[in-house]
Amino acid sequence: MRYGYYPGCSLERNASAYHTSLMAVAERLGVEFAEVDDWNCCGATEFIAVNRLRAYALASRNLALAADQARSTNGADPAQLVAPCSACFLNLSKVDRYLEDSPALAADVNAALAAGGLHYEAGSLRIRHLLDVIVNDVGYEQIAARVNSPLRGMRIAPYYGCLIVRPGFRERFDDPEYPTSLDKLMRVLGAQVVDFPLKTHCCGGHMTQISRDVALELIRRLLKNAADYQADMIVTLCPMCQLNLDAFQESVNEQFGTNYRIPILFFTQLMGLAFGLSPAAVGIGKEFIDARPALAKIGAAAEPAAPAPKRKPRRSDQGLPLPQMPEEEQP
Amino acid sequence: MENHFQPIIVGFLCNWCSYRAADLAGTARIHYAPTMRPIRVMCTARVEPEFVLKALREGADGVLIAGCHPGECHYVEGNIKALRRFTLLKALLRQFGIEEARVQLVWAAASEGKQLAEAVDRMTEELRALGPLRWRETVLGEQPVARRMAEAEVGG
Amino acid sequence: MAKPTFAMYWAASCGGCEISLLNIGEKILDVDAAFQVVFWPCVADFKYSDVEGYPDGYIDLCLFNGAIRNSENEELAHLLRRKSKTLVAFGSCAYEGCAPGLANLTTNAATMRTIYTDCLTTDETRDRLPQPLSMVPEGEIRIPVLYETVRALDQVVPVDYIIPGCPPEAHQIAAVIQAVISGVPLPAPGGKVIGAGTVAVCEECPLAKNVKQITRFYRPYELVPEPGICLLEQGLVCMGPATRSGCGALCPQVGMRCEGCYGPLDGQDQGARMLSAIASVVAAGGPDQDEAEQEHAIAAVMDTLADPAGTFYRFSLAHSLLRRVRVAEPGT
Amino acid sequence: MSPEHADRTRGSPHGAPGAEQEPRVGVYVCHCGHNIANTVAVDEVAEWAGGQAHVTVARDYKFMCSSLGQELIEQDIKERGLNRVVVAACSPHMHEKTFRNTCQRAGLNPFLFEMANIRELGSWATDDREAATQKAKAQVKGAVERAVLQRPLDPLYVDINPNTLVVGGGIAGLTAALELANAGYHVYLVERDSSIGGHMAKLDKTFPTLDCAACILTPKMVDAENHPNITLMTWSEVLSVHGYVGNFSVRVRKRARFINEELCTGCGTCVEKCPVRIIDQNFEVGLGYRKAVYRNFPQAIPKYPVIDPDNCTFFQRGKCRACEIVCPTDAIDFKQKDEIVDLEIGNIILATGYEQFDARTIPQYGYGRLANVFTSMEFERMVNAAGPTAGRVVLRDGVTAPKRVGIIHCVGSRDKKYHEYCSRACCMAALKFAHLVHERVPEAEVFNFYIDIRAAGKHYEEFYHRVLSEGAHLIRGRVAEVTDAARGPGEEGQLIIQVEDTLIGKQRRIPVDMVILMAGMEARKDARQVANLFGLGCDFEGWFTERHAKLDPVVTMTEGILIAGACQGPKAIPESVAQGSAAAARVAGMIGQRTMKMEPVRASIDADSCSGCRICNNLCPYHAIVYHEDRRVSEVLTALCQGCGACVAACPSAAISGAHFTRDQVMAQIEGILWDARQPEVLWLEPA
Amino acid sequence: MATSATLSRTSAFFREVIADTPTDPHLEACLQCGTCGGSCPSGPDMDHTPRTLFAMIAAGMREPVLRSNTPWYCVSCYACVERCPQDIHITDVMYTLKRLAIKAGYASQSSAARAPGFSQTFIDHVENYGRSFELGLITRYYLRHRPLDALKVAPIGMGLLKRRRLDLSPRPIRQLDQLKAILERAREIDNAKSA
Repeated sequence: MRYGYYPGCSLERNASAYHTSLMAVAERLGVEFAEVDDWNCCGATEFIAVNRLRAYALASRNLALAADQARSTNGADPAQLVAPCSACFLNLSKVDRYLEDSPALAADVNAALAAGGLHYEAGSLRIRHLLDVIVNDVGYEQIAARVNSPLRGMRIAPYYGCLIVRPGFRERFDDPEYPTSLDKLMRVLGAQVVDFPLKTHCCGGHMTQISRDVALELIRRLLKNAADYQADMIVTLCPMCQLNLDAFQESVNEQFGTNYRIPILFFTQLMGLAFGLSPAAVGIGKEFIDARPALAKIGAAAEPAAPAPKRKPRRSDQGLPLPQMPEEEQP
Repeated sequence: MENHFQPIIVGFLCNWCSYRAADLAGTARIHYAPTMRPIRVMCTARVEPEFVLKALREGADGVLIAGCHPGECHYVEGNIKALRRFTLLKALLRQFGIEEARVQLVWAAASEGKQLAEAVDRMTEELRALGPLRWRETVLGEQPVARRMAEAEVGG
Repeated sequence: MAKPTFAMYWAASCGGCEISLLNIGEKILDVDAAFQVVFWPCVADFKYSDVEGYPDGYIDLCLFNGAIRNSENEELAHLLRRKSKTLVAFGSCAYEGCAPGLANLTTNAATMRTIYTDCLTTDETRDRLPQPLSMVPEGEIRIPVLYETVRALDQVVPVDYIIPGCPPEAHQIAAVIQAVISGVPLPAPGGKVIGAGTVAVCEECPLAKNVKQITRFYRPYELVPEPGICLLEQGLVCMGPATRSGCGALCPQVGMRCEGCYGPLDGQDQGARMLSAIASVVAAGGPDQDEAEQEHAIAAVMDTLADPAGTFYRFSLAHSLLRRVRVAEPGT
Repeated sequence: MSPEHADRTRGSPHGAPGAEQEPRVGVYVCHCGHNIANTVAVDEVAEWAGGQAHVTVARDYKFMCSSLGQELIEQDIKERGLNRVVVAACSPHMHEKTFRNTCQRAGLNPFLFEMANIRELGSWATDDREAATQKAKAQVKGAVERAVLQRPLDPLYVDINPNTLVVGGGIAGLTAALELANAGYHVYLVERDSSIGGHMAKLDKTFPTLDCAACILTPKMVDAENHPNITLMTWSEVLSVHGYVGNFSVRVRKRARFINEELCTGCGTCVEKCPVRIIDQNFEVGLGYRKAVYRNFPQAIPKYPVIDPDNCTFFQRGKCRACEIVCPTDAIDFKQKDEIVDLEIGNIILATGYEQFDARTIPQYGYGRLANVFTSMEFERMVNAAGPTAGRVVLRDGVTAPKRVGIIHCVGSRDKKYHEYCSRACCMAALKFAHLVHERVPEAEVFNFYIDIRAAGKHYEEFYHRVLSEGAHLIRGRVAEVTDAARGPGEEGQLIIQVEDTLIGKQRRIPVDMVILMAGMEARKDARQVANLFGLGCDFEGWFTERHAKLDPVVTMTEGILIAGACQGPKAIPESVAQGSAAAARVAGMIGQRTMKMEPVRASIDADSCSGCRICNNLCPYHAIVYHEDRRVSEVLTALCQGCGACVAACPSAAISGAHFTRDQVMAQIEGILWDARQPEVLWLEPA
Repeated sequence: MATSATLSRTSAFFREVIADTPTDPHLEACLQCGTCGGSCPSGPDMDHTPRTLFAMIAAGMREPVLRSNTPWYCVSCYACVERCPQDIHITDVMYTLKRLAIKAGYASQSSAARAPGFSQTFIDHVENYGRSFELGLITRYYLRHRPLDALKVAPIGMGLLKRRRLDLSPRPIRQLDQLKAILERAREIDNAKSA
């Protein structure tokens, strides 16, 4: 399998662990990610706030480059472009969709692109998030087959954040309110997954820079909830989520007088570990909250089952039946 | 072609949905291009492909067939029968060099006066862009040699 | 009393009609006995100037076969109309264009290209397109002008009767000739079809017919049909239902679909009628599907019907509602 | 030599009105006050029409539909010998009947009349006077050309069978059945479930009067069971419907109950002794249990239980037979088979009801994940004294009474992602719930979260005020999410409802311990199949389509098929009852006429032209086309035909003709409306 | 759907917002149900909930809307868009309001005045290098806009540097000229439109 790869600014540096682990895992899975040559920033959430057309042109340059390069390498049709960063994924797919919806916008954007000798035909790329490719193209079975050091004993809170299944500018690969693909992936890796209620809530995004108080409260909620569920770590798939939860955890503790020490790792890092790669090979050590104590639990004797949350009713003869869910699945 | 070319569309409207939609558009005073000349049929399934060909040959620039939405046909699935015929007719018209926009099948429920009006407007614009069809003149208009020679002599 | 005069002419056609007339067997002798042949270029040497020399209405019965493809066909149509009391469009070409009429699916330029330029067996080094005017030692030679649109005879001159078929069946010709000879009054002239049925071919077809549910179409080479069962039900585009009877349904009986050579029933457009009929019995796009799925399912079945125009209008294109295709090239 | 000579596409041997009568057409162009005259040059159209072929007289008049206008036509028919009439005015749906009657009064067959709609489709749709006038002329010309080829038609009459089929034994169907039965007509009441009563039988109280649902419903159920004019067929389904108004043949499957109804006394011992206990997803909507042999509820009608073979130990594993052993009358019959019953019916009333929206579809409300989130129907069962908790309001543990209850309105309704419509009954049901919580758990606090309170109904608003005065909290805001993720100490162990209180304009988090989701109504999953079975239409949401939303709400486009209750759209009990009665009255009226006049717009097959190709055979949705194997021709049974014309258009040899919409009539109309666009045929008939 | 006929009945400000949003945001369909405000992670910190803002737009209250901090507190999480029963493109409307606020000069006066500065700093870096340069972004943004808060953020910056998660110098793209030409052309097209 071969995909166009748009790493985005974060993966170059602050989320380099994501990139490193992804590349290591991809090699094991036999997936090829060909980086788009000379890509530029997607615009994040900032650019569009100031200049609409320039924001669309900025993102479209990447699409035009990716489409051209895919053509020249005789790729699949439509060529697939993978973004591991949720914000990049959203921006690129949103621009692609809006260009298709609005021919006027597309004309303007292409007029701007023409100044750089580029052109982009909306819809000529299929823009995918990395998680989508991993769980749907590679598939759980393939992954399960590579697991040789299962993450037994780990309690993981799977954290999707906002932009991966929301708002679904192109096809959706998971439920926007209650996604489960990362949960399932972590179970395949052998971990114990908690039913993390805030799995799609916001990490605060750029609010860490704009309104620290707002951001720290948002981060606190996530950490508290993960701690309430006795999660050993939070697994994420977005550099922004990782940065906010990891780098600002100490600030949260200061602000609220708490003492959370919940490591935040990328899902690719855990895949690497489960595939038997060394911690260094998957970029462990770059995180602010040291993951090693938590990782030491791997393979430890299975913890006694956590006491059921108090609010869940005990089953008794008096109890009323619970509603049945369509596809109740347990590993 | 000038933009003020006023195309003529023959509209086959089903009695139960689309004719009522057209009635509703009028009652709601929704203004749309006065290009569609209506023919009421009980159901789009009554529309014979020959009607369409006949209209095109007799000078229409386009033909609009409008019926109930799938699943809402008064006659259960007359509209799907129309769709089946229309699909094959489209392939035939393509071979005849008649642009897709000239013959259209649309669904308009009795409540969708606006949608029907929009369909007429949209089609009118599309036909304007395509220009007149004038089948007899432009397609069948070849003169016999004898007459051509005679005219050439008169003309000089 | 002098014998009635007889003429037969061969315009744009294959010549099969002439043979079919001879194919009536020993009855041809009756023709010879009953008629005085005054013009029949296929059989005897008559010149056009001979015909021009006849007084108007001199020919009692003129069988005209072939479509009007060029200026020579056109001139002869007018000439023979003038000289004939009864003009019969004989065979599918004169009646409705037939195979020559399929030229209306394209342009003369394209036809010429195919024949003289793109043809593999042609010497490509020389441009061998026919020239309207050539100079030879004996003088100049003009060839007739090819028309863009092939026409049926009745689109050029009024026709008294039509004998359909490609070619007309011998027994039908014989019956008409017999009627003329024996003086049985014919119906009032005016483009009436004689020598054929008034119902569709299915009437004569012995194959077992059932309700139809077509899920895909087959071209004849793609399917060996189940014997004894209606070919249409098996997905072969048998034109029988939309075609005039009279032939005895010979083709379907031997597993070959009816191609429609007897033309449409009175007042119909054969292609459009068949299209409507056949599309109606396509079993796709059920009510359980949503709109897009329905459209898709229907389109998928229709896609299996290759070349609808050529299939439905194989014989009747030149006489159909639209008659010919529209081409983008200006001036054609 | 006519230009049409070379064009045989229009001619049809049956086309022309015949030599017996030269067409004499009268054209009448209506001003409709200013409605038409302001946009269309009415006088110009009339004058022009007067000069057209076949037109004997053309006039314009202020109001053609007025009695003076109609008299004008009558007079012309009599005095000028008109044999065709064209009125250019409003929509035929408005006045076609009027003018047909006018013609009839003057002795002209009403089908020799044609209408050109130059108002709705003309003057009202544009303000371009020139174009509107041109279009009006074209419509008039089309109408004239068509009228010339019209033929007199006689109406058809069919007999009405007085028996009626009612499908669905909910409150709407029950009401319809009882009304007809009381009027002296026989009714077959078919119900899919094992008991009649429908959704209403599950309810405890009904708003706004707080009547006990069972107290008002069960007497009706008993009436239906005992009524000599009602044949009750529960545990039964309609398999097929053939025929037409007044004369339907319906096939019904009575599923095997495995109980001999002749012997069963309804004592209930079998139910008691059955060892299998499963969750009842049907009547108890998953909140309670039932046995493998069961009745929905103790007062179920009929009283006989049914055995559910999917869960019965005997059917699954071949042993047990506990019920058979204990039955005092040997009524258990494991060998019983489904029974097929054929009925002859005159009219059919569909009252197949609704389904509740599946609240699991909206994950952020937590139903199915968070134990103490309930659906409204679950709560109905909970507060019902005969329900799983005997009427106690408790959490999922079955013992704890909630202290704080949140009721979320508009779940699945008023949302483009699910159902755009308002489900109509839930606001009042939610207020009723607030009242009932207060009644059963006096110390509990109730929060209703709503977008708008829709209390339009008799005594509804008053009930709303009453619930307010009882201390219910009403928070205007559509709930964003229900979560168990506590943010801080005040929220631990609770369900938190997060919402914008739009009256304050602030986000609020309200901890509760029970949440009730007011799941809306939706069309039954199989509504579309049912609609196809009975030959009626559904809208996009699956609700059955009535003939007219305001003026004909219980009649469908298919003659003889009526609808009542929530199968037509969301409804509470009073509207369902009203519709049941209305449908019954319509049917009674029809039966009273004994025969019925039908439009003669029907197809017919010319046997001489039919080649027996059988293309048309399966095209008729009403099974009106039969094939005669002996003569090898097909035939349209006129009474079954509804006149759609699908077969007419399909017939490859044009042997089928559709009365009043014949091929030559439509072809002539096409030529007429294109009169100004037709280019001359290039004729080669004479050499230049 | 906002047709020209519906639009003509709306406030001038409403039309301005629609015109500046890339695809039809369906703003006229707002039911005022509050799902957006309820779902918003930073809802408690906004001076008006999005719902309130939509009512104000409909009422033509241009200045108070453009002065509101609401758009600047939008974290672009799309929770409201996902849940809106009327399919309103709320996030896009927030972007539009940010742009209009900057244009109108109100942005720097809102209670979220830091946000426009952050956006502008980010954009400057992207325009100069083609990619985001986090160290430069943070230092310049804090020094220029929030000198007093710089201390608070310093430990995180140091932490990132220590873990080699920050670059000391930007990594410009290769064809920077091409990007600049594209952005310049986009600016011209935009200016020509608003002129």
